[in-house]
Order: sequence, then structure tokens, then C-alpha cells
Amino acid sequence: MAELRYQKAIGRALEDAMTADPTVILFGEDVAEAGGSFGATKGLREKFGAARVFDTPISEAALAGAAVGAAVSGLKPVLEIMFMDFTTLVMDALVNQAAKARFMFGGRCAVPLVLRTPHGGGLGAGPQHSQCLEAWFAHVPGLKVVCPSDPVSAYGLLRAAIDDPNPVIFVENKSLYASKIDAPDELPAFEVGKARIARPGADVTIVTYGGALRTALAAADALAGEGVEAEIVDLLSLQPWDEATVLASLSRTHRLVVMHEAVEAFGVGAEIAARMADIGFDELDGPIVRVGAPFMPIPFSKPLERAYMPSVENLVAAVRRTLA
Amino acid sequence: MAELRYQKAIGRALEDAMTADPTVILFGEDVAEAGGSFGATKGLREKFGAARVFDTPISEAALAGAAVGAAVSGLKPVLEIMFMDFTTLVMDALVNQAAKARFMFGGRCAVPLVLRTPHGGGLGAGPQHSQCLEAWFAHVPGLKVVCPSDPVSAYGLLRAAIDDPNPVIFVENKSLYASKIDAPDELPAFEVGKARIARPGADVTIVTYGGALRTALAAADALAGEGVEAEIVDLLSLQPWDEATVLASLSRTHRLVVMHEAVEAFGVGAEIAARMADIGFDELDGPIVRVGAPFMPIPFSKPLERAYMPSVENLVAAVRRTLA
Amino acid sequence: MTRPKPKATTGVPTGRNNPSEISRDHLADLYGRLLTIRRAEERLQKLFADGEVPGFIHLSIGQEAVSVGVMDALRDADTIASTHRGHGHAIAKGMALEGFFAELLARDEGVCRGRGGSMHVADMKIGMLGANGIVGAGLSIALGSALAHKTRGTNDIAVAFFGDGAQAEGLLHECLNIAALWKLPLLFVCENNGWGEFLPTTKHLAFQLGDLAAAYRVPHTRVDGNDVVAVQAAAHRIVEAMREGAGPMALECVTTRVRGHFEGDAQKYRDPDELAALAALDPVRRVADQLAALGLGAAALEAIDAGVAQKVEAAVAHARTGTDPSFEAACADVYAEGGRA
Amino acid sequence: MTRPKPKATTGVPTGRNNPSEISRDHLADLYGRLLTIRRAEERLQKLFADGEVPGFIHLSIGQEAVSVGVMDALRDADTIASTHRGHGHAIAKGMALEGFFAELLARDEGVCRGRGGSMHVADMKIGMLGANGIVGAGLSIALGSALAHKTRGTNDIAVAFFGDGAQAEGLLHECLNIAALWKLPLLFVCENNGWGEFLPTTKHLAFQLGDLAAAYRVPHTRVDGNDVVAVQAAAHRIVEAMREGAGPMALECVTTRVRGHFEGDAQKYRDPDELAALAALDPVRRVADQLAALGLGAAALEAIDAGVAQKVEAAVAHARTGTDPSFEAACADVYAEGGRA
Ligand SMILES: Cc1ncc(C[n+]2csc(CCOP(=O)(O)OP(=O)(O)O)c2C)c(N)n1
Ligand SMILES: Cc1ncc(C[n+]2csc(CCOP(=O)(O)OP(=O)(O)O)c2C)c(N)n1
Ligand SMILES: [Mg+2]
Ligand SMILES: [Mg+2]
Repeated sequence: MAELRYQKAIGRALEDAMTADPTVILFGEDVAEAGGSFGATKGLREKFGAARVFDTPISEAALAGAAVGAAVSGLKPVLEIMFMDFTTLVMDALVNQAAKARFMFGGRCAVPLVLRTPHGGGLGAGPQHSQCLEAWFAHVPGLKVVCPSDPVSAYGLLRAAIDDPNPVIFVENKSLYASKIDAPDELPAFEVGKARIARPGADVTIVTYGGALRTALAAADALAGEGVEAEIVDLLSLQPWDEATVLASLSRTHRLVVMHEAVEAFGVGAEIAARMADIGFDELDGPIVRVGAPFMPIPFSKPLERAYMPSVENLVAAVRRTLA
Repeated sequence: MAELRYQKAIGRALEDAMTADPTVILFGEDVAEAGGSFGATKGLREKFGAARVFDTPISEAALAGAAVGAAVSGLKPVLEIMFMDFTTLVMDALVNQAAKARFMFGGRCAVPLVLRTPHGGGLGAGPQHSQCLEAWFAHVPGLKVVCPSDPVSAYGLLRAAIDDPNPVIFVENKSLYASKIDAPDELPAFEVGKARIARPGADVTIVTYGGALRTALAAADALAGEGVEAEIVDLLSLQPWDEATVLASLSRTHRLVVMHEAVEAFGVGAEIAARMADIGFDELDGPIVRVGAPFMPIPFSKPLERAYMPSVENLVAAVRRTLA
Repeated sequence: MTRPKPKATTGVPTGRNNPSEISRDHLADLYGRLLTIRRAEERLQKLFADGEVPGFIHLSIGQEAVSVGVMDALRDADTIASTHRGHGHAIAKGMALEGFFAELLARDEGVCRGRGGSMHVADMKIGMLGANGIVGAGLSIALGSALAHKTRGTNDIAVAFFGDGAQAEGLLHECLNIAALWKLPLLFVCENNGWGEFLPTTKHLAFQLGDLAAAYRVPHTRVDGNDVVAVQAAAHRIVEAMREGAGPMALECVTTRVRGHFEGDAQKYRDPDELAALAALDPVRRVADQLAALGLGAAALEAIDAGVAQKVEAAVAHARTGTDPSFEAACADVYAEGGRA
Repeated sequence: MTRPKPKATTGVPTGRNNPSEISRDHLADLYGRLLTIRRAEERLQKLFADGEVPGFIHLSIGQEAVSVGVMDALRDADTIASTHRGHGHAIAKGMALEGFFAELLARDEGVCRGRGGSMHVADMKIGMLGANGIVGAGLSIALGSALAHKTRGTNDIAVAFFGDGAQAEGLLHECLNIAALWKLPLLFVCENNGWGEFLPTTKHLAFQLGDLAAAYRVPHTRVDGNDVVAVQAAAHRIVEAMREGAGPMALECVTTRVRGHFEGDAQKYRDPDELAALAALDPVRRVADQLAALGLGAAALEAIDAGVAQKVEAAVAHARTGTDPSFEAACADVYAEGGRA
């Protein structure tokens, strides 16, 4: 056992993947010499050399397209987009090229690329440096989307993403970079598409992912004080997502709350809720309540940003509402 | 009364808006001399001149950014993006600039722009020329999204979109361009955010929009033959959407099916379903069933494309399922 | 403040279209390949008119010499990224006519199993990374492929085909810059047919590719793109230099779009004289005339044509007997399986 | 095939920094404005260190002469689109220090009511269309603003500020092409400080702006961006020509990024000698020296400084007494109301 930081877990996953597979390359703005905006790629340039780890010009669209071209030409590129807000510049490469190549070329190629990108607020970074846009990618057939919630899942899912023969969007919640966990020396493998029960409980199911897991755990503690035992499902993968685990939990608790940091309306939670309102309908004893950010850009001011971010109180209130 | 074609209704709305307001300008690839890929803007260049109606280079990103810049500088730009699949190239201008400017600049400006773009399959146009991506835009605070279902609503909503002081994504379903309707000479006004009951019925609520409305009407006819009277809510606006009208209908029928041409997973229907599974929970007597495209790119082959497109049969089966 | 003088437009280099530069056999071979594309597209034209081809198609009739000339200098391991007007590129790179026609007719036997169609013909095995429905997108895909060639230490090269209209896309700039900065083996091939959809590219562009390329010190060559001898000569010289590590280069081929933007476009917006002049610029006829001048008899030429026509007909027949693709198989191919690609 | 000769890098024009070109009063005025930006940002630096400014900030210390010099040639109705490093642009365009500091301190009294912060300071009333968190985005916003000026028939101009690193974005190419094609009154101002984040821009770029602009026949001027007299002289000449319909122009200002990419960046990746040399290039000190040489006494200079410092302190004090923005008001401002904008 040793303490593992989220940011280091990312670096270690990259290091191990690059050691295991010489076709893995890593590029993005300031990932090499500077070691990444959040320090996750420090030391990799020194270890693997400039041919496999390199800095790029500020040309996101070309870089993402290049990742597709490299992926269909025998490499496994890992591209970092500095903030998820900047994925607005790479949608064509991801959606029209990466996601569709295998299908539209008759199943005769694979596009094994990983796009790592940080999302989330709380840093006062304002409306163009804080967005959680994962719902867009989850809507695109051909893409996979994962979002780890702690250092161990970050390591395991990044290894799985790099091993995956499909394009994977790997979303890193900024508030987690500094988080730590006691981890075994041999880190466990994770599978894309599998959720886990982060906390068992009999009274209500809370489905969440990424940085919001901590909020959910805190809310569960608060609820336990009121005699309500919440079961928390940590999705880990958003596309595909683990319908079976969510349904099984709902079948035990009969109440469902879905929570995430992203804007509630048309967010990932909408799909979870909609699906359970269909296949889980007979299990439901109360309304499905969602907790997400309000329908507004992320404000700069700290008090505004705090009011914006989905909170323990929001979640507790949501649980109370579905139990009422 | 006179026959009105959808495509002509678009042209007439543009013509009337440009006549009414000299700050309205129209630009895009081949909208001026050629009159638009689907012929909707024919004659406008001749009528309003090259300073207000003009063709552009193939530079979608710059054009969308320019629409934002023009909108905050006193004009009301209407930009055409030839296929919705190409909005992948303009996400930054729409999402990080247009949607946020008013909010992030303290409510001290408005961004009155309209982006017109066609979506939808059925033409054998393949995976990169057929996508329905409206769910992305509906997830973005600051944007509005509308999708008319016939010539009269196309006219009314396009006028409303141009009049709106906010950025509006105006989605035109390709299968509707050639559709006609008998319309009054004085076309009625429409309001962004208001749905309409396209068919009254007591047994089940079908919520839909755009080109899928015709499928829904056909399914309702088929269901009527089985003694099931479906009420059809034509959303018209997707962001904001008319929650009150949907809830009121659900409160009458107690059964809900949501249908659209876009991919089902993480689509617009997910939000409608999720919301009703919350605020409409007590009204529900059966599962909320969604009908949308399967999770795959849109195939080129006609038989594949037909199998891909949500059909009358799919919808009838969905209604039967929630009534079972 | 210095206002730069408008440079005189680089004229199309002449003197390259000297068929004596290459052997008669080589020229005859090029002719057969030109003719294959031509006859295939003419056949498609008819199939399209007859409703056998779904969707819409962009023919490269009049531009075949670009595909054949450039591909003459490439080998299988070299990669190309193509455009919406990609039939010629695909066939010239080695796509079998059977799989090509089967794709255009949306058959399971098609190169993309009927899922992609005209705008997405692709075959990774021969380095054809795909036609593309997104103008400009192929540029960055070729950039990545060039990066892969360099990273893997081969001396293969990547080629990005793009139209003159596509030059207004920002990706051109990003890719030129990155390719130049990283000295990637990326050949930029502009098919300058003077049109971007229904507008002459003089209304799209305020620059010439040669001037733009010069800014990044990317060597630029402009040739008569309807002269296959000129195109192949330039391509061979360029590709040879690139294999030796010269870095990115640009080849601009001035050519002619004969059949309009897509099939069904009557080109009413074009000057009738300009349209009438197209026949004289025909890149296929030109080679036929050259071969005749070199002593290849009419019978020999006709034999080539007949051979091509037969192959085309056989491919069409094969495609027609093909099966409809399976929806289940299509669904199963959205994702590749397995944790190790 | 001709390999273009690398052009000699245009040296920074000299002879423009002759203060006698402008009046002493004008120079003193420029000095006051330079100093306002400098003292405001120095104050911010401290406020940031003290935890009073949330988020992160990019200071333009060392680059003030670009803002002041360019804006000297503009009027209120001219519009500018700025960058992530936009404090200087905002203040030079006329943003009141009260609203500026209140914004940076996230107060309801801020120009953006505390919702935007450093990267989004804006004020449409004075033609400041916003700092921008997206590198390159301002280019297309300025393009649209220039289009609006032209469509409305004014002779106002739009200015796009962008960093040297931003030049790798495709938008630069798209905007240069469109502005040139449509002859828009758009001035491209590159603040070439040699760095894009933590990498010298030699590792970002394979081209010089002058060579790129030449491809579109956009006149390009390169000046010492730390010499406010040179910048304003060039700006006045350019803007005058543009008001008369000359079309787009480019002004490249070679300048110095003193405080690192953002506050807190210790610039350990930079050569210590290069950092030590920055003081000698200081654009504010330079004007002070010039004014002294022109006979302005130390007391007069100090009086200017004291006046600026006092205004800055007053603005900070005002900002500090400001209120937290209201969440309800923020929610209500996501959309503008009314069917007629
Ligand atoms: C990003 C994008 N924008 C617009 C289109 C529509 N479109 C298809 S082809 C074309 C013109 C391309 O012109 P050019 O690059 O010269 O190629 P050509 O058709 O002449 O071969 C346009 C605008 C598209 N497919 N993709
Ligand atoms: C689209 C986008 N990509 C990346 C970034 C991150 N980023 C912020 S500033 C910057 C460097 C910009 O360099 P330059 O344009 O030279 O401006 P300078 O910081 O030197 O003023 C980068 C990469 C961003 N904000 N937006
Ligand atoms: Mg062309
Ligand atoms: Mg810089």
C-alpha cells in the first residue's frame, strides 16, 4: 500500500501503457517540456523521448484530426486537450471522423485513440474554462466516454482506454487532481462500461460519476444521520454505461436520484433517468430526481460559482423529495 | 388560403424579416447566387443586394465567429450551415462565444443571431450528411433551439428566431423541404418555447418534433384503428421546451412516449422523459418509452437507412408497450 | 509599411508534358489507368441516372490525371486522405473495381459494406484512408498519418488531396504549419479546378497556394493537372525528395471539373464557352493522342479501352448481384471489440 | 519545383521611435496611459498574491505600449476583440478602472457584474468586445464586427488582438482570407512576445506573420512593440488608410512578456539572461526617459505617477467596498428578454 495521487495515477498509467506498447504516443499543448497544465505528464518526455512525447502548436482541430490519422496508421495516440471547453474546436475530428471511421469503412479499421481532457468548476476559472460537456460525446455512436472518480479508477480506466481499439474520451475532473488514496502497489484493472457500488444502502440509489462522487458520499453521510441509507453507484463509464448495475440497485431501493456536476438539462443524468423511467418503471416508488448545475454559464465570482455547483444540500433535498 | 411549401416558407420568412428590419443580413455557403443548397434563399440576393445577402468561402468556424461579432456590433446575422453535421466546425463560436456573451459580460449585450441548418436522414446522404445533433445545443445555456414541423411553423418560428435577441439554432428537417400545406395569406406568429397539440387524444401522449411529427401522425392513425387515441405534442421548441404543455397532456393520458429522428441515447427525448419521470411521476401509469435512432452512424445503403430511421412500427410498438 | 506587390500568377509550367520523358509502355499504362477511372465514372453516371446509386455523387471526370499522376509515384504503404470527389483517388490507389462499384451500389460486397457510399470509399490495406464528406478534414488525417510514418521510422509518405475551395478552411493553415514545423512527410495535393460548388474559387480565395506555402517554406509546384505526364513527373521528383527526408511539399494541379459539382448539376451558372472548351483539355484524350503520335495504333488503343470497359462491366455486374448489407452486422461494427486493438 | 528562399526576417523597424514625431503633451498623455495599465496590473499582482482575485490572471506587464499605441489611433465606435491577456486592451480602450477592478475582484459593480473576471472583461459601449478565454476566437469576432462596420456604411474599424502563439490556429487563416476577399476594415494586431505558454513560439510556428499576410496581400507592418511612439505612429498611419477603405492590414508588435504566462509562473524554463534583459526593454521606463530628455522634470513625472497611483487605489478601494453579485440576477441574465432585440 502506498499513497497515490490522482494526477500521479494518470502519469503512471501513461508510463505503464507506453512501456507496454511502443505504438502509444502522447502529444498536446505543453504536455512534454512543461509536463502538462495539471502536471500529469511530468517526466514522460524524459523517459520516452521527443519522438513519443511532444508539445504542439495551438492547433486543436489539426491535432485531433492527426490523432485520427495516426490511429488508422498504426499508432495509439493519446491527445491532451487542455480544458474540455476547448473540445469545441475538435468536434469534427471526433464526431465525423474518429467515431464513424470503423463503421463507415465497413468495420475494416479501428481508431484506437484517447483524448484526455479536464472538466469541472470550483477554480474560479470562469465560463470558458470550467464546462462539463461529456453528454455531447455520449450522444455520438462510435465514441466511448469514461470519467474516473479517484486515483485508482483513473489509473485503471486510462489503461483500459488506451488498450481499447475505439476512440475514448477520458474526462478528468479538475477538483480531483490533488486527491489521494491508499492504493495497492499492483493497481487493479478496470473495464470500460462497468460501474461500481461506491457505498451500499437500502433506501435510495444515487447514481453519479467523477468529482461529484465526493459530494454524493458526503450527502450519504448526512442522510445516514437522518436514518436514510443511500446506495451510491459510481458510473465510471458514461458511454457505454452500466445499465444493469443501476437497474439492480434501483430494484433494491426503489428510489432514484441522479447527480452530476454538468448542467442538469440535457445532461448525462437525463439518459440515466429516462432509461430507468422505462426499464425500471415497475421498480420506482417515487419520482426520479436529478441534481445538476443550473441552466447558466459557470460564473467567475466565488460565491456565484459556489451557488452554481451542485451541493450536498441539493442532493440531500433531492433524496428527501423522492422519499417523500 | 394558398399552398405553402416548407422551403418557400423559409424564404418568405427571411424576406419578410429583412424587409421589416434593415439590420438583418444573410450569409453562408452558396446562399446568395445559387439560392441555397435546398433552394430556400432563392431570390433574396436579387431583392436585398449583395451587401445583405452574400456567399462565403468554406470557412465555417470564422463565419460563425463573425456572426457573433456582427451581432454584438448592431446587426442581426442569419447564417446558414449547409448540413448540421458541419456544425462540428462552429461549436466554439456558438458555445463559448454566442451562448455566453450576454451572461459573462454582465447582461450588458445581446447576441441576436440565427443559425439555420438542415438535419436528418432519408436521402442516402450517409454518415456525415444526415445527423441530428440538436441535443448538443439544447444542453448549452444561452442558446435557444427550435425545430419546425411544417411550412406554417417554419415561417412563424423563423420570424420569431430572427426577432429573438438571443442566439437561436433553427433546425430544418430535410425531409420537410418539399412538404406543402394550405396556409392563410397572413401567416400566424409563433413563440419560441411553445409547443402545440398536433392531434388530441385521451389514451397516450406522444411527444415529438420536426420531421418525426409525420411519423407520429401516421402512427396515431394506425393506433386509432386499434382503438387507441394518441395525443401528439409537437414541441416546435427544444430549448426552451414547453414543459407545461407536455405535463398537461400527460396528466390527461397518463402514458408517455417520446419520439425523434435523432439517436435515442442522450438525445432530446432523454430530457423530456427524465423531466416527466420527476414532475410527472404521479401521473404515470406506465413506463416512459422513447423511440429514436439506434446507437450507430447513419448508413448509406437505403435498406440500412430505412432500418435505421425510427418508423411508424417502432412508435406503435412503443405505445403498445407503455399501454401494456 | 510596405504593401506587398501582387505577384504575377504562376502560369502553368509547360514543357513538362513531353511524353518522351517517359517510356511508351509507361504512358500506355497511365492511359489504361486514366481510362479505368473515366469509364468507371461514366458508368456511374448512367447508374446514377437510372436510380441505381443512392445519395449523391461527385464525379472527378476531367481530373483523372491528378489521381493517376500522383499515385504513379506512390506505393501501397504510402497513405492518402481524399475528398468528397474521391473516386479517382481510390481507384488510382488500387481499389478493386468490384469493391468500388459494390459500395456505390450499396452492397454488402462493397469496400465499406454499403455503409459509406461514394463519399466514404476507403481501404486501409492499400493506404486509402477514405474519401471524406467534410471539406478539409482529410488534411489533418493525412497529417496524422505522416506523423505515424515518421514516428515508425519508415520512409513512407502521406498525401492529402484537397480542392481549391477547401483552401479556405483553417485546417489547411494548421496542417501546413505543423507539417513544416515537424518536417513531416506530407504531400499537399491541391486539385485546383477553379470551382467550389457553384462559385468560382476567385470568390472564395484571396490567395494563391504557392504564396501561402512559401510562408511556411513548403516547396510548391504548380503543374497542368490535365497532363498526366507532367503530374507524374512532378510527383516522382517530389516523392523521391520526401522519401529522403525533405519534409512537406505542395503540388498544385490545375484541372477541370467537367460534370458540375455533383451529378445533376447542369452548371447553368458557368460560361457556355468555358464549358465548351473543356473537351479540348481532356486529360484522357490527350494521352490517347500522344500514344497515337508515338505510334500506338488505333486498334491497340481500342483494345485498351475495350479491356477497361470489360472490367468495368464485370465489376458492375458483380455489384448488381451483390447482397444488401445486414443491419445486424452494421450495428455490430460501431465499435471494435477487444481490449487490445 | 522551386524551393522558396527563406526571407530574411524583417528586422524591427527603427527610426520610428523618435519622440520628436509627436508633441511632448501627446507623449506625456501616452505615458499616463501606459502607467495606468502598469500600475493597475502591479496592483492586481499584489491583490492576486493576497488571494483577493479569484481564478487565474495573465498580466500584460511589458506589453503596455501595444495597447496604448494602437488605441491611440482608435475612437469609441471602433471595436476591438481581445485575448486572455486583455487588461491592457480594456483599459487603453477606455474601460474605467472602477469597473475593471470591481470585475477582477468579482463584484457586482464590475464591468461584467463579477461573472466574467479577468479573461472576459468587456464593455460594448466603448467598443471593447471582450477579452477571451479561447485562443484565437477574437479574430473571428473582430471579423464580424468589421463586417458590421462595412455593412452599416460607417468608416469605423475593428481590431483583432492576438498573441504570436495564437497564430497556429486555423482561424487566423480563415479570417485573413475573408477579410482580404471582402476588403473589410479589420486590423490584425499580433502581440509577438516570443512565447506561447511555456514554449517559445519558434516551437509553435514555421512562419512569420509578414510572409503569411503577404500571401493574402494584406499589408503588414512590424514595429518595436515596446516603443509606444513607434506603435502609435504605425497605428495612426494604418488606421487612417483603413478609414479610407484600404481593407485589412496587419500590425505586428514585437514585445516582451515579463510576468510569465500567468501569475505564479516563475518562468524557470526561460534563460536567466533573457529575463534579466527585460528591464532594459521596459516600454514605460522608456517613455519616462524620453520625457525627461524632452525636459519634463522628475517632479512632473512623479506627479503623473502619483495621479495614476491615486486613481488605481481609489478604484481598488471602490471595488473592495463592492457587493457580491446576486445569483438570481445572474440566472436572469442568461437570456435577453423580448422578441425585438
Ligand atoms: C466542412 C464542409 N463545408 C461545406 C461542405 C459542402 N461542400 C461539399 S464540396 C464543397 C466545395 C468544395 O470545393 P473544392 O474544395 O474546390 O472541391 P471540388 O468540389 O471543386 O472538387 C462544399 C462547400 C462540406 N462537405 N464540408
Ligand atoms: C483554444 C485554446 N487553446 C489553448 C488555450 C490555453 N492557452 C491559453 S493562453 C495560451 C498561449 C497563447 O499564446 P499567445 O497567443 O502567444 O499569447 P500570450 O500568452 O503570449 O499573450 C494557451 C495555449 C486556450 N485558452 N484556448
Ligand atoms: Mg474546386
Ligand atoms: Mg505569445
